[in-house]
Amino acid sequence: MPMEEQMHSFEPKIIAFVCTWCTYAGADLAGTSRMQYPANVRVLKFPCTGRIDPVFILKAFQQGADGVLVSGCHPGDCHYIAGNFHARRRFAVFRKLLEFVGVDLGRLQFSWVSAAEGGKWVEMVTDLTERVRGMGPMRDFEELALEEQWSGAITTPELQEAYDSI
Amino acid sequence: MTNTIDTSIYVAITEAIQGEVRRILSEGNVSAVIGYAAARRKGSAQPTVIVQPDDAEKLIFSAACVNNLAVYLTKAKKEIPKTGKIGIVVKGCDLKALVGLMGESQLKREDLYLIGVPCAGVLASTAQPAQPLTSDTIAPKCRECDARLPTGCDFVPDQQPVIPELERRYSAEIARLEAMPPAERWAYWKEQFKKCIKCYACRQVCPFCFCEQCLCDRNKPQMVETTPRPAGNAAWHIVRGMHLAGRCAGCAECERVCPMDIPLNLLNRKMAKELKELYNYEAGFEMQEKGPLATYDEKDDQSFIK
Amino acid sequence: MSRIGVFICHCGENISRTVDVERVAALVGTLPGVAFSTDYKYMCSDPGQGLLKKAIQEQRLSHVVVAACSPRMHEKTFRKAVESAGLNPFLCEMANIREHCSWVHEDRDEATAKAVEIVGMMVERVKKNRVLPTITVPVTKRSLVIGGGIAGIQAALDIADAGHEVVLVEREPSIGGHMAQLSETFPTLDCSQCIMTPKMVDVANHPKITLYTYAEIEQVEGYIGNFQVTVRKKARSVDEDKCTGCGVCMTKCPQKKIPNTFDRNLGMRPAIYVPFPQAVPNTPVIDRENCTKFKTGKCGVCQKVCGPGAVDYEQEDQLIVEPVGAIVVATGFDLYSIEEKPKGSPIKGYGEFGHGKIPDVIDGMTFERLASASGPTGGKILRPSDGREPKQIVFIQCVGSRAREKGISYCSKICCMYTAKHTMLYHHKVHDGQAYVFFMDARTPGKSYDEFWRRSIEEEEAVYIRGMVSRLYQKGDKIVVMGSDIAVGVQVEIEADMVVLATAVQPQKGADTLAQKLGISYDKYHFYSEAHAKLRPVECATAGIYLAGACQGPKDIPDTVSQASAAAAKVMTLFAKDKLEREPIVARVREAGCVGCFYCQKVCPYGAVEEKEIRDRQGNLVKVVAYVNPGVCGGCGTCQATCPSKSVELDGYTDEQIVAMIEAL
Amino acid sequence: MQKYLSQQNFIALLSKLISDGKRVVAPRLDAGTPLYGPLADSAGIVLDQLPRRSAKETFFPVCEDIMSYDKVGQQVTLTNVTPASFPETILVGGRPCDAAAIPVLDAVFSWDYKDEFFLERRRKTTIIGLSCTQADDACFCTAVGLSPADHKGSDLFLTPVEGGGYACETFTEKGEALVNGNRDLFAEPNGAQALPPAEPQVEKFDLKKVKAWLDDHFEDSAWDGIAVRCVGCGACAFLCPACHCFDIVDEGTEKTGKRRKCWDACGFWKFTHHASGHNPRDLQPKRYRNRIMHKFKYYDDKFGQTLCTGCGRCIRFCPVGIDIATIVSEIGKK
Repeated sequence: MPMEEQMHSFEPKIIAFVCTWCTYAGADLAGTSRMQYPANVRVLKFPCTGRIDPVFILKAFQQGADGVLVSGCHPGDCHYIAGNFHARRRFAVFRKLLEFVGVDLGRLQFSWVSAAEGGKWVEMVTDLTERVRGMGPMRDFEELALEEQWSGAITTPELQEAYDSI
Repeated sequence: MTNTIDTSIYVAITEAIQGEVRRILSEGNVSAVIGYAAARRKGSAQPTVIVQPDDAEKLIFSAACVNNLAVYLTKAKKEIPKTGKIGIVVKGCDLKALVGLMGESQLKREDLYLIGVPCAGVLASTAQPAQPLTSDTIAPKCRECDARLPTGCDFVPDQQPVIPELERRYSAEIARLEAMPPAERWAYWKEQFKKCIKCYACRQVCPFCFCEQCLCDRNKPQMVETTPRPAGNAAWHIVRGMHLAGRCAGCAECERVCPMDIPLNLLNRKMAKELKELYNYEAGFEMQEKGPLATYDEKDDQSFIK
Repeated sequence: MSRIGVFICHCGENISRTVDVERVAALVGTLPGVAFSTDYKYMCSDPGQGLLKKAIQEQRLSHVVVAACSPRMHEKTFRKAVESAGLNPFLCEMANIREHCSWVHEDRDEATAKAVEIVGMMVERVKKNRVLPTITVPVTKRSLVIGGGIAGIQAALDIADAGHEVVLVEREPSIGGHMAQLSETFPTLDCSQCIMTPKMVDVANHPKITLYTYAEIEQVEGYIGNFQVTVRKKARSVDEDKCTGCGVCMTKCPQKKIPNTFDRNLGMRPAIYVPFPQAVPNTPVIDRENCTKFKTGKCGVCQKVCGPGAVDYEQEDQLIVEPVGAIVVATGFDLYSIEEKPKGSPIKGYGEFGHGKIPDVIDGMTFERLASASGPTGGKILRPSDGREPKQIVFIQCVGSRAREKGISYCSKICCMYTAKHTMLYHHKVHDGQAYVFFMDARTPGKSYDEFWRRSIEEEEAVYIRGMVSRLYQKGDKIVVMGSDIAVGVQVEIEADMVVLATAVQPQKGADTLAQKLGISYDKYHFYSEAHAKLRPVECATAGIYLAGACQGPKDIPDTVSQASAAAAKVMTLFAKDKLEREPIVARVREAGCVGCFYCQKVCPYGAVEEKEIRDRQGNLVKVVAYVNPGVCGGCGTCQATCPSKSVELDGYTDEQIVAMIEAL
Repeated sequence: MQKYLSQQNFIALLSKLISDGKRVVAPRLDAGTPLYGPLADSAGIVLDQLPRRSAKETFFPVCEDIMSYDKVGQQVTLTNVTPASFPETILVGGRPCDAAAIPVLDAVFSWDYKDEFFLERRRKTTIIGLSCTQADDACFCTAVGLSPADHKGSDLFLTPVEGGGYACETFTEKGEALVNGNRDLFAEPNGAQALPPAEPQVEKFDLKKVKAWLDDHFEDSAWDGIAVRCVGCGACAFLCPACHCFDIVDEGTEKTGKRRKCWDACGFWKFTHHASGHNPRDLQPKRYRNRIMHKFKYYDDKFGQTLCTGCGRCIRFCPVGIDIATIVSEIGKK
């Protein structure tokens, strides 16, 4: 398949980590308002962005996410007073770390989407989906997961084929 | 050009340490002292714990005294009894870790007797213990040291280290990596992380890895793959980098002990650089009740958030 | 091995129109651990819930996933159903395939595939759900009401009449709020003061009500049933216990040139004052900013003339801590000002209406003061500029409201009715005058409302012009109002003596700051958010905090009073129990792994983390670990994300549950 | 059989083996670190440094899959890894201390349970050993009864000679087959003098006395002094040519995953951590004691061999300078 066509037919997997009070509610509002957006996003609900561990983002990429969206309440709106402020620092630092090990930050989006911003939710999901579609599949972690220490690698073509087909 | 670094003060420092330790042990000020002693290999030194005043003469300080002894005070190390006041020999870089540990409720200043060492630098992990300290054999962390004279200690030998200006390798290497496109950086780290065998020497020598049960040893759920495969290795080092962000003060023990030569301190220095830029925070200078990731400012940068 | 039951709801056609629910049920049925999978038209209906309960018992289900609408809608419903079938409610999860799937996607295949994944994710999650026991906490049967307008007064009286103590906090020196400023009220035109003042007096005399006026909320700690509220009682400079309310101080005060804000700055008041004659409490307050004694140190007249010696210049702000179990927020509204663009506000403003520049362009509240018998003109409608009676008066509706381009897109709800009332009051007082009203639509739903509005046109001869005013300007002593009558399609120009703007209703200034203290959410205009727009309109999402009146959204008096009574009823429901069951979504410390770094304590927004000593059998201290007080924990989970060894876990959102979801992808 | 292999032909031999589709494992630089690994190109071989990890991973990988599982519907499919698929391998440049460890490991992997993964790799691998001409003060092969010129474990052994090239000697059929299959590259011995072997400085241990003391001193206060500084990492065990503990870990998701076998180390706190929460080796000296006991007593008890070949890696790379040579030598003097 030509590269371009491949890009076009590629359906990115987007994982969204959202807080229940603002962004989840915002996504609900997008639903109640019957707004339309790409079906690529899977939403994981947290009580608060403060609960979102950076490891989850890493894990999402390892599990094949092509893009990750982290979204919560606007500053000052946190249902838990300050969870989003803590999250803001945590992610400001974590994204720098990911960037430094070579993860393209185009795949990782942070946003504040309030319960009233159904439209913004749609915009965030659509933008990230389209951007990641343009960037192509996230191969870094997938390829890494297939790599073995040389001594443990099984190199015969038959086995490789068997593994590939799994 | 190779410049020899003057370590002649280490002789006087050794004598001063011996004298002070003999005094505090015999006067009963402390129950034990953690310091360095000479070992079998030529020029080598190793950590030691002494409790008898007469053993004070075993203590030395030389360019081979590379360890950060603070690790022996953490909860992860149960072997050294934590009863009574404990004396410890610290370089400036080691002291920063102690300061951090105090801020994290792991140590109390009043339980410690700090013997500070004016330090002209120690040997790099690539050097043999018998090699003289030069601009080539000096540890990379010493090239950018800003704490040659430890402050706030109970005892510091009256010596002044003299050190030539040396090229700052971490800063240069971070800048080199930052200038790469992401894919190239990824390739660089992949090659490094692939070598990792999960011996956890980095974790075990780290003063801040004081958790009794490491997140990365957990299997319910398995947050990080525990096997020493490239995927699990990368995840481990990323998670560790995040956990040390805002805490690591750069003793570089992880990098020194890595038998696979993975430049681990680069990750930590990069994080330190970011924390300085984002929150004007530097670990280890003064005891802080809350590290940069345990607090926030309503006006924190959020330019990365839409 | 889990025996999970999955129930896919059609939601009538809301889900099944775009999602092939039968296919989802079939595919999900093959997932490891799923023992039963079915679809049904309305899962939330009685038969739907019956189906769920029957399946739990007959199929011996261990966990349940209901794929339907948002958990924000029906999680409680299904958890309750699951509980009644004998399972722990927290073994039930909802998969949102309506708001997050069928309503936002059109392609049936895509939506179906997504629904399968969403349900699959929740199946993996629910496997890791643990039985969570309900947590009970004691209830302090005292209530705090914030705001002493009609909403706060009504709520306070209702709760106090039920026998519970109430602490009522009002920012101004007197209770009464905006209603005390009104002349007459629609749709019956009874005098506002006449119906309001008895209630104010009731509050003052009620044995169960503690009233703090000239006071603000400093800090709120705790949680439902157990709040600790710190009230800042500002220095009044007058001892309330000693003051008899004789008023001599006010008459003798040499400084009498302070604009009277209660009268919308139409009259003047002294530096020691009560906002209005019927004020409750009838204790004056010294306006320290304008008092000569406080400004220069010289004067002290009021102290000298005060018989009981109540004037106290040394008085300081007092901080009073009140333990309460519930909070009613009734902070009311403010009026949109077109004079200037408020700082930091998204509102653009109306420069063209000349409010603040042309003295005879006034807002509706100012008109109320002019029309009020106790107002600055004794109830005569007179122009602020020259005191003449206006013979031609123009009312402009929707100033600020329903104007997206100006920043406020909502309808202020009360203006149509009060403008109709204003035309009547005007016509009753200025018999030869003519009132014109520029309006967009007339919105008059409500008992006897439309009849009232019609009366203003049909009996009181107000001329209603459908259209907006484009410009107005001063011409001699007249104000030329230019607008269009879109009904007939002509330009209209009226030379008016006075213009009254029906400015929009907005939340009180500082509503956001108070919300942050309370930990409640608010919308982009800073109106407070109710937990559910339809089904929980008086409760905040934060348990134990209730809303009454216009702080939640524009409301007229009958609606405000209804909501206040509803909020009071909610408080009484809460107080009907001695102990409260709370959702067990709280953090728990795994002591074996805790190293006592207390990062959790540093980040906890609730101060729920305490230190706990672990001792061996001989009593030797082994270590000090963190302990989370389940009563205080708010359940945000920030502690867990921060804990380096993950030794603190938030029940209901454990790492295992989340990782299972990620791995299901 | 004795032969001479010129330096040029040595490289040619490697190239030929590689082009024949054999896996040629030899020391080379991996991101700057000398490690054994498959050579892509014969020019990549690095013989002047002791590889950081031992050669054991050729037979006993750092981590390997042993099985995979897949769940589809209610069906679980298990797929075994077939050792038959392991490639034929030539291990080149194995140091005497590394090569000698392989027969030691044979004992444990073919004892009551035949570890098919180890044994199949072993069967398919030919070891070309290389004599050492340099040693540092951490080397102590001579102290455990080996030598820098010891051919133990090698199928074919190379000794560098004056004037370049290697004197070759075969010790097994595999070694002979290798020479016979590449006859044109091997010449008859040219009589050149072998380069002098390295001379490790550690005095020979009295292994009998060491064992005798260990037999009686499971409980002894000396252990505290020996290992109080140990920080509990696995560097020594992982670099060791003879340490062979492994863990079996399942990694994956609910739907698919692998069962993996990977290196483990008795220095880890988790190594003996019971499900109950109890840990019989609760403190580091107890864990370090196990390391010494296993090497110099238990393995001897069971297989009559010492589980140490004196490579010195654990001394060089111990983060806290623990020196097994000193410890064992002191035990021998007790």
